[in-house]
Amino acid sequence: MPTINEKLTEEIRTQAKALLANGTVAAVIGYSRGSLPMTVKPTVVRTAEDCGKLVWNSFCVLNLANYLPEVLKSVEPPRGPRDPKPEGPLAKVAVLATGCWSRNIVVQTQEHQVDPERVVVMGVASRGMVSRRKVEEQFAGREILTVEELDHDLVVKGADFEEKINRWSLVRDNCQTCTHPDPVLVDVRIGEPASERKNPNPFQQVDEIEGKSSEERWAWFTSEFSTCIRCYACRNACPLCYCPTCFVDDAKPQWVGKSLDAVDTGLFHLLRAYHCAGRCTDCGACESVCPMGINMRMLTKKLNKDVLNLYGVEAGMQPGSPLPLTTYATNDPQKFIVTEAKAVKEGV
Amino acid sequence: MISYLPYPVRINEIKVETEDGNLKTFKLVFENEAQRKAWKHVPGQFAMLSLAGQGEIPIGIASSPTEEGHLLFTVNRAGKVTTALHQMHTGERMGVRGPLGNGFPIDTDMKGKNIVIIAGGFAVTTLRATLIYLMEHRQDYGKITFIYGARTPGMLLYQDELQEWAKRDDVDLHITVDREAPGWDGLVGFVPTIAGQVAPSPGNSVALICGPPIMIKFTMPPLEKIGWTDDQVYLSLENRMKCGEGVCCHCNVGPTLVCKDGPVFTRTQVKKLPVEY
Amino acid sequence: MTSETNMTSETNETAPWEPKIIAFLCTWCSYAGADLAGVSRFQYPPNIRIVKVPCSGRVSENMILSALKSGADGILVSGCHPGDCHFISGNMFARRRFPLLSNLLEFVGIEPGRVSFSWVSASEGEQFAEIVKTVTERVKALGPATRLIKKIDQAA
Amino acid sequence: MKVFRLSQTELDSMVQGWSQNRRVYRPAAGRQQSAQADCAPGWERVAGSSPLTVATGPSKTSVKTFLFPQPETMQTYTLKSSDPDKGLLKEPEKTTGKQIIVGLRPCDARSVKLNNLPFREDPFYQASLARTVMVGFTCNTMCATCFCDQMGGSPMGTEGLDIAISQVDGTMIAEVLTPAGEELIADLSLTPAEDSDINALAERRKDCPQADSAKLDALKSRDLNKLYGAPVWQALGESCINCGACTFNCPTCYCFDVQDEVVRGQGRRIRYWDSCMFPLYSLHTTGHNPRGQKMQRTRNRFMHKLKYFPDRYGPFSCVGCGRCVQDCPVNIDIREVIHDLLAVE
Repeated sequence: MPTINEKLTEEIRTQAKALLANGTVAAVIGYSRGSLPMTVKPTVVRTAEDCGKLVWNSFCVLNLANYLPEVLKSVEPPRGPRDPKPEGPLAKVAVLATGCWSRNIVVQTQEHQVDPERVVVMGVASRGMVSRRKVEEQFAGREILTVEELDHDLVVKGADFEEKINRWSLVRDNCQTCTHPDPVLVDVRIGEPASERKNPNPFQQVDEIEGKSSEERWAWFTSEFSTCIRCYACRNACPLCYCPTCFVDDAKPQWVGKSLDAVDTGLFHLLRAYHCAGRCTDCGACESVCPMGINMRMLTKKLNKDVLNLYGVEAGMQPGSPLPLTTYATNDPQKFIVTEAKAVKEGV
Repeated sequence: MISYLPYPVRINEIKVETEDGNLKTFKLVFENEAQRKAWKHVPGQFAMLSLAGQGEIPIGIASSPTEEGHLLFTVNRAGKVTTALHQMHTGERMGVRGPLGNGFPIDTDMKGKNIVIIAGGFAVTTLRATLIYLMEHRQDYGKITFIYGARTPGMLLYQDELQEWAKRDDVDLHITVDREAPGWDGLVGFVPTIAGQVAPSPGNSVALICGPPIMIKFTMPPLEKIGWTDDQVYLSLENRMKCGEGVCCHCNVGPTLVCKDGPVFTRTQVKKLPVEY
Repeated sequence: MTSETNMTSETNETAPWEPKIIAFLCTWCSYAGADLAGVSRFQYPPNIRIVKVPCSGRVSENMILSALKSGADGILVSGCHPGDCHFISGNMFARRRFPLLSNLLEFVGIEPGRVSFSWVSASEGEQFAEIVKTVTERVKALGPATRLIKKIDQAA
Repeated sequence: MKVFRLSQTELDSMVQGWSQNRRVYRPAAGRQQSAQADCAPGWERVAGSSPLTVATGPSKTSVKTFLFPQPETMQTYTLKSSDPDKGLLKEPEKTTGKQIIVGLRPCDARSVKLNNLPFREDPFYQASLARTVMVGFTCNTMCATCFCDQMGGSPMGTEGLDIAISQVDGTMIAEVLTPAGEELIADLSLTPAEDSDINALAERRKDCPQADSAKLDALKSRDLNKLYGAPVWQALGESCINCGACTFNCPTCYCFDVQDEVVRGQGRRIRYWDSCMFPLYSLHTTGHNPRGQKMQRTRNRFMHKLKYFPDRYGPFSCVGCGRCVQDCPVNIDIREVIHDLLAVE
């Protein structure tokens, strides 16, 4: 009896093969098997024969939308920076997408990074991706040699142990609190659609931090980001980060110092998160790729909460409408504005 | 042991070289007499110009070792440090670290040979140093041909000196500009074209070529046509650099470090490298 | 812009602490408002250092954080009233962005009141003076800024 | 060479003794929630009396942070106009006093030797090296990501260490290998190892995977341009996201950038880790970038480790610690890259 993931893998291979074989797309962005337990390699498949490489499992934590603009470019005929756009339709690219990844494709479309006409979304409903870090923490000090995935459990094996653990308990925090597991765009459906998840409070972790005093929050912030090594994996894994020159690389003026200074590191994370405001889909790629295990997602999650509360928008959920920070309403809240009337009233 | 500490120098004189004001020559004098005496460089080497609070930049040394007592650097305003440098005044302090790199083979491969110098744009700086050195040691070298082109007459560097050199009969000088310009009665045409017309035969000769990549690319065919080989042609590469001492790896072109193994390479050497410059 | 060198310690170290507040003022309204406050002799605390910007929409998070990093005790961003923007809607976009930034800063432990925003028109000299008083009092109550300020260590 | 027998208690009290008047660092246990203020991420300063144990495999972050600190002050200066020394760069105050690194693995110790090749004339690295004493633990087991034996090291290797501590059948055997190591134990009364201990250690060393680089050494003789043009780079470059997780956790990546920092009139010039994965690394001021494409940067890193560095200095610039394999967000595995390159004719 094949597992859910085996069935999905088979379906992905069949569909990808068909798309490539009949010339609908020139490339498929998916995952292939990794060299270590709990890893997968993002892979671009360009021939029907190579589709057998594609896999699907609970460790597909990187957001494939990240690769989309570049792969789209790679299937265009080569041209210089000043050459005109070639005539006629350009080749298409298929990409696997779960709920959050598809929302990122929507954001990329809204920001004109991706031409939606050229994208074939192979929609997979996400069952929640497993956090490799959570699994490793369960087996602290013991080396994990294989992890086998069943429908609802993981079988973790080492040199001298074998344990079966419930899968959901190891699913990433962002997936556990996710309410939109099903893709918002689907051109080719893989597996069954999932219904919206009810979550009484997706922002619980944020609320907990907000409940602290200013001193406690500062202590949390400085401690959480103190292990950062400035490798920028969080930035580079993010499908929202595509600026040709990142603000950390600006020299005139230089906004952020580049060494391991606590303030510079803090500023980097604050600014990176802020640049994702109104655009972040909480896909969790940043947190999953961090080699030091920093929970930088708390910052973007906080911004997501504010954007939802202030402007009623969740990124990527309304393909037709503009992004929340590229538009405005005449009656936007402005309680934060200092007025002289307030000065008199507060009498500070 | 490497020292990353720049020598303190003062700006003695600033000369605006070109009509667009983007190129200035800085005459630097050492604050410390012992350091001045210890400084020895060969034409083609570079140094790190250091501005406290801004950073360091690798710039070719425009003065010849024979011009004692000061160093000259002609700097194009482009990035953070060069912009700050262009805003400095005479008398202000800065730093120089070097000399760095290998320089042209003035004592080895060039000795006793005919020298052809081909320069385009502001890449002429280290070649100015070379020409002055050669003229000071005139008897050690054969025929000297100096070909130098700029976009417009106003973009030619070292104009006073060019006039001086033109008066000499032991240097074959060819100055050209890209297009006809009012008041210009010299050569008109791109450097490769002029080089094809005036370059001597390759027998017992070496060529030093510095300029934009596109110029170098088009200068080679006319030279090859009259028999020049890659071994006879010296080029100067540039890449982003940080340490200048072959440690930090920024300037690598394949296994070669431009700052340490170069910046001067024969064309044969360059051709063996990946095109990462 | 706000280079780190700007906030040099030329001030007298022994004098009682007075906050330094960086005010990013839109040139069309708030800067003119500040001008009017001066011309009309409305007194306001001398703690603000004005940076003139073309529009409150031009003030980026980079500028605000750079100012904090360089040691500003407070920040005031002020632009035209909604509807009055010289560029039609610059301040409307700013109004969407600013609460997100100030909330985020509070979220990581920057004290509320360090970063303030206001609308001041060219005719509101008195109001400008009042707002500067409010903001200065607030920052004074918080004391010198200690968080997110870059310090460098001179040893290797 | 002196060889001693140690119990856990003796080891603990020895390390605590050192920490009384010297800075002693050890790998942080488990995932570090918060880095210590005076210590690089992934490491902690030994204080108090917690027993010294080190998890299997290399530490989370490499030992290079102690020899090639991130950042390192190169010069200091003032920009205050009132100061006659305005703009004059000066050598920074030298850090003095020994630092003792306890619990590093043979791979990391070997990386210190390898980095010493490009840094042999570097005053800062040499100064750090001179004041660092390394007390390493050899490995009884190799992790699935370890491949030190293939890169010319060995899990029981001692190269680069001052004291090597090995676990043999429940006892610890300390080999004191250098004068710096001897200085550390000079005032201690330790139990000399029995001949049987020494034999058991030699036996263990003989049985463990040996440095065997014959297969990989074949790479060194391959033509540079053929490797450069190998088909493997295209796919690798496509999946690489060009972050610096590999380079910053790599013990043998040693590139640095130099920058000036000024705060309130006081300035310093620092060097800090850079990564050839970043576009800024090779960007010219003109806007031209010799390695403008992602693939070119990915290629440069592997070519540097496996071809450019050996061409220049001899050995590969890799010790097989496996950190990049573990930390790569997209599972680029250097062992697979080597495998693919060996297939290039």
